[in-house]
Amino acid sequence: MIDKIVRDMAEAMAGIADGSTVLIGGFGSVGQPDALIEGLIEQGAKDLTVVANNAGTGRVGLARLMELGRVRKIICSYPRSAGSVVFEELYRAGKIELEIVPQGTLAERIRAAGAGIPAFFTPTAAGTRLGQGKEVREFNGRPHVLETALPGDVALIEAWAADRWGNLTYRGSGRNFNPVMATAAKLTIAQAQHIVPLGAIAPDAVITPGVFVDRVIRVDRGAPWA
Amino acid sequence: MIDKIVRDMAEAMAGIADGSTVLIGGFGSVGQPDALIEGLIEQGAKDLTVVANNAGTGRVGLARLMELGRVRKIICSYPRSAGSVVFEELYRAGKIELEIVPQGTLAERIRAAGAGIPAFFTPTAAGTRLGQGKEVREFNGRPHVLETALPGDVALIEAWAADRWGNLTYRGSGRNFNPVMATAAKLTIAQAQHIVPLGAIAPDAVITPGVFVDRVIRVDRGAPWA
Amino acid sequence: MPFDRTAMAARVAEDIPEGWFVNLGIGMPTMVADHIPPEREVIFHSENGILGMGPAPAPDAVDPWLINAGKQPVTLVPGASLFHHADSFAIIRGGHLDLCVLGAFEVAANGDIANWATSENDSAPAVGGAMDLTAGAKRLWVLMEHTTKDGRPKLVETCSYPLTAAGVVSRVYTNLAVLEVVKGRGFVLAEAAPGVSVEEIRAKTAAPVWLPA
Amino acid sequence: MPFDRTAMAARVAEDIPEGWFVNLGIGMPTMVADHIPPEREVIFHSENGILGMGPAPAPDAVDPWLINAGKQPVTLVPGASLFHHADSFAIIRGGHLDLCVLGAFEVAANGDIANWATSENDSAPAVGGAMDLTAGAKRLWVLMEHTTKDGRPKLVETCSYPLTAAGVVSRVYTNLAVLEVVKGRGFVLAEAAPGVSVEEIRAKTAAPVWLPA
Repeated sequence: MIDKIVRDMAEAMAGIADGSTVLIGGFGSVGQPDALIEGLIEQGAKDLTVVANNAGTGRVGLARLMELGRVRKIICSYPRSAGSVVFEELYRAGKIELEIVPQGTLAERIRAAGAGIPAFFTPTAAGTRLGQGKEVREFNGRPHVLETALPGDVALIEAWAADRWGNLTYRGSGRNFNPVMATAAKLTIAQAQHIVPLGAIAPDAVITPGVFVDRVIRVDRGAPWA
Repeated sequence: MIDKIVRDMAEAMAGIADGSTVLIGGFGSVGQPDALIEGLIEQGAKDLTVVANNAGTGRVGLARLMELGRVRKIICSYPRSAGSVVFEELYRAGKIELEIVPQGTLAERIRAAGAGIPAFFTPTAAGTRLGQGKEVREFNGRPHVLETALPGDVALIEAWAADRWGNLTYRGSGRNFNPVMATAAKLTIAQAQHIVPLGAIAPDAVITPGVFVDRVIRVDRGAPWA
Repeated sequence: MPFDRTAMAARVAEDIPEGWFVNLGIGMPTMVADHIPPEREVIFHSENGILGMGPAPAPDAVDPWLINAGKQPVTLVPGASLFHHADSFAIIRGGHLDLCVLGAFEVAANGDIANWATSENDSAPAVGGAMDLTAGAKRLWVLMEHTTKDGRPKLVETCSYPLTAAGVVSRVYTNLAVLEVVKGRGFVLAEAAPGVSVEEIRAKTAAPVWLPA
Repeated sequence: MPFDRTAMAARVAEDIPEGWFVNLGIGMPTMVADHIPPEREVIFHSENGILGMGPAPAPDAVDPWLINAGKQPVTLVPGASLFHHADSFAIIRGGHLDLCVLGAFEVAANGDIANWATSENDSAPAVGGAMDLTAGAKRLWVLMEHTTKDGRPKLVETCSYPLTAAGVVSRVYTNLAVLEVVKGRGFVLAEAAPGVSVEEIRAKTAAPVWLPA
C-alpha cells in the first residue's frame, strides 16, 4: 500500500543534506509551511540555498533559519518587507548571498524545472538591471531575456487536504507558489491541515497530483485556521 | 453587466477572418467542440491554419472543413489515425500543408503563447527528424531544441459548465488541450453543456478563468453525454 | 485645488470600463477599487492567484487563508477564481490583463517607469511582481503624486532610478493632472485638476508637457 | 516455448513495483495493466490528462467523457486526478514518471528507439506523445516481438528507421527474452523465455547479445 503520510517531523525531514536548495512555498502568511520550516531548523541541515518569495520576517521561521547561519544564499523576489530584520542584518554584514528574481520569472523558472524545460525567453526584466548579463533575443519586435530552470533538492509546501497518495488541495490564496514548487524538487514534503481517505478528493479537485509529492505530515494550525 | 453568453452560432462565429489560425480543442471525441466546428463550416472562413491533436476522422467536423478546401495547413501530433481519410487524400494530392509536432511540444508551445513566453528549450525531438533545422543547445549534458510559441487567432473549445463571465469547468478527460488553447488565442469561443449562474462554480473549481474566454454558447450534447 | 488621494483614486476609477481585468499595485492604486460603482463589473486580479477580488472583509469576517498581493485580508466576489503563482503570472505576462495601475518613483516622457529600486546603490531592492506587471499588462497607468515630498518632479525626461520596464506607461494620474504618454511625443495633458494651471503643471514637470492637438 | 503476448505483458508487470507511476503505450503495452495484482498499487498515467486509470468499464457503464490515450473508454481508481495536456506533459517531460512501456519498430544496442515513422519517405507519420515519453520518463522499457512478421530482427546495431529518441531504452521485453540495454556494452540477456536457447536469441538479434557478467 502506498502511504506517504509520515508519523513525525523527524521522518518528514530525514535525509535533507547540507548544501541543499530548498524551495519554500507560501505568500505572506498564507500557504507558508511553518511547521516544516521549524522541522528543518530542528533537523540541522546547513549551507542551504533557499528559494522563497520573501526573505523572512521577525525572528521566527525562515528568519530564524537565516539567523542561525544555515542559509548561504536566498533567491527571492521581495527581500525587503516590513520586519525582514534578520535578512537586513545578515545582508549588510555580507553574511548572506542574494539573488533577486522578478516574481513571475521566479514562478516560471520553478515551473520550468518541474516541466522539463531547461530555459525559456521572457520579456520581464529586459532592459533593466535584473536583465543585465543575460542573453537577450528579440521576438515580435521586443527584447526578451533567457532564464533558466530553478530546481530544488527539497520543496517544503503547505496544503489544505492530503491523501495517502500525496494528492493535495489548497485553500483560498494558499496555492500561490506551493503547487509550482511541488513539481520542481527531488524531495517534496507537504504539511497538510487535513488527512483524508484515498478517493475523498474528487479527481477534478486535485490540484497537486500525488506524483509530485513524497511525504505528507499532518499539521493542525488550530481553530482560526480550521 | 458582463455577459459572454451568445444567443446563436452566428454571433459565436462573428468576425473569424480568412487566413486565421484556429486552435481546436479535444482529444479523440472527448472535449471536441463539434458544434463550433460545424459553426465554422457554416461561417465560411477559409485559408485557415488549424492546430489540433488530430487531422480529423470520417467526413464530418474537422475532416469536413478540410474536405471543403478551407484548411491551408494543419499543425498536429497525430495526423494518421483510423478514419483520417480526408487528410490522407488531401495530403497525397498536395492540397494541404502539414506540420507534425510532438504532442507535449504542441501543448507546451500553445501554453507558452498564452503565458507570454515566446520560445523555450525542450529535450523532446532532439536528435530526431522533427528536431532537424532547429536551434540545438546543451543543458545538463543533454541536447535540447528551441521551440517557439504557437498562438491562435481563434480558439474553439468545449467545456462542461460555464458562467456569464466565461469561467469554465471540464468533465472527465475533457480538459486535454481545451484549457491550454483557451489561453492562447485572441478570440476564445467555448461551447458548454451547461450554463450556470455566476458564483455557481466555486472559485477553487474554476479550471479556465473567464479572463481567457470571449464568447460562450450553450450546446447540449444530449442524453448519453448529460 | 489639486486632487487629494481619494480624488486621484476616483479619477482613475472613472476611466475603467465594465469588463476589464485589472491589477492594482500596493498603496494608493489599491484604493481605486473602492471607487468603482457596484453596478460596473470590473474584475480585480491579485498576483498571488486571485481573479475576482472583492472589498476588505469586516474585521470579524476575515478568512485567514485569503489575502491579496499586499498581504491584506480580502474577499471574493461571485465569479471569482483561484490559481497558483505560475498560472497567475501567465495571465500577467501573457497580456491578458486589460490594465495595471502602479505607483512609481519616476515616469519618463518615453514611457519608461522606475518604481522598484531607489538608487543604483540599493543592492537589495524588492522587485516583487512589478517587472512582470509592467512588461505584461495591456495598459500600464501610473498613479502617483506629481512631485516628491521635497518638490522634485517625478515626471522626467529620462529616469534617474533603475528602470522597472522601458516604454510601457500609457497614462499618468497625479494630484495635478492626467497625462497621456504618447509615443514619439511625450507627456500630453489630458486634464488638469480643478484650479491647477497648465503653467503649474509645466513648472512641476521635468519634461515638456504638450497640449492635445 | 517463447512467451505469448499475454505472458509478455505479464512478464513486464512482474517487474513493476508498488508505487510507480507508469505510462503504457498503445497496443500490447496497455495489456500490462491487466497483470498487476490488485493489491499492488501502481498508478497509471494517460497523456490526455489522467493519473490513476483503472480497467476498462463494463459496456453498460461507459462514461463518454473518459477515454485514455488510445481513445478507449476507461475508469478512474480512488486517488485519481485529472489535468490538462500541458500539465500532463509537464509530468512526462519533467521526469516524474517512473516508467514508460512502449512498443517499437526497432531498438538499437545503444538504447536508440524507432517507433513512430516506418521510413524516411513517410512524410506524414503520427508521432503523438512518443517523443515526449521517450525523452521524459525515468525509465523506458520496450515491449515487442523479437522479430518482424517476416523474421527480420528488431533488436539492431543501429536503427534504420527514423529515431524517436536517442539512447533512452533501458530494457527490452520480447517473446524470446528479457534484455537489459547497458551503456557502453549493448544488449545483455537477463532472461530467456522457457525453452528458448541463447543461440536462438543471438540468431534473431542483429547485434551482439551479451551474457550477464
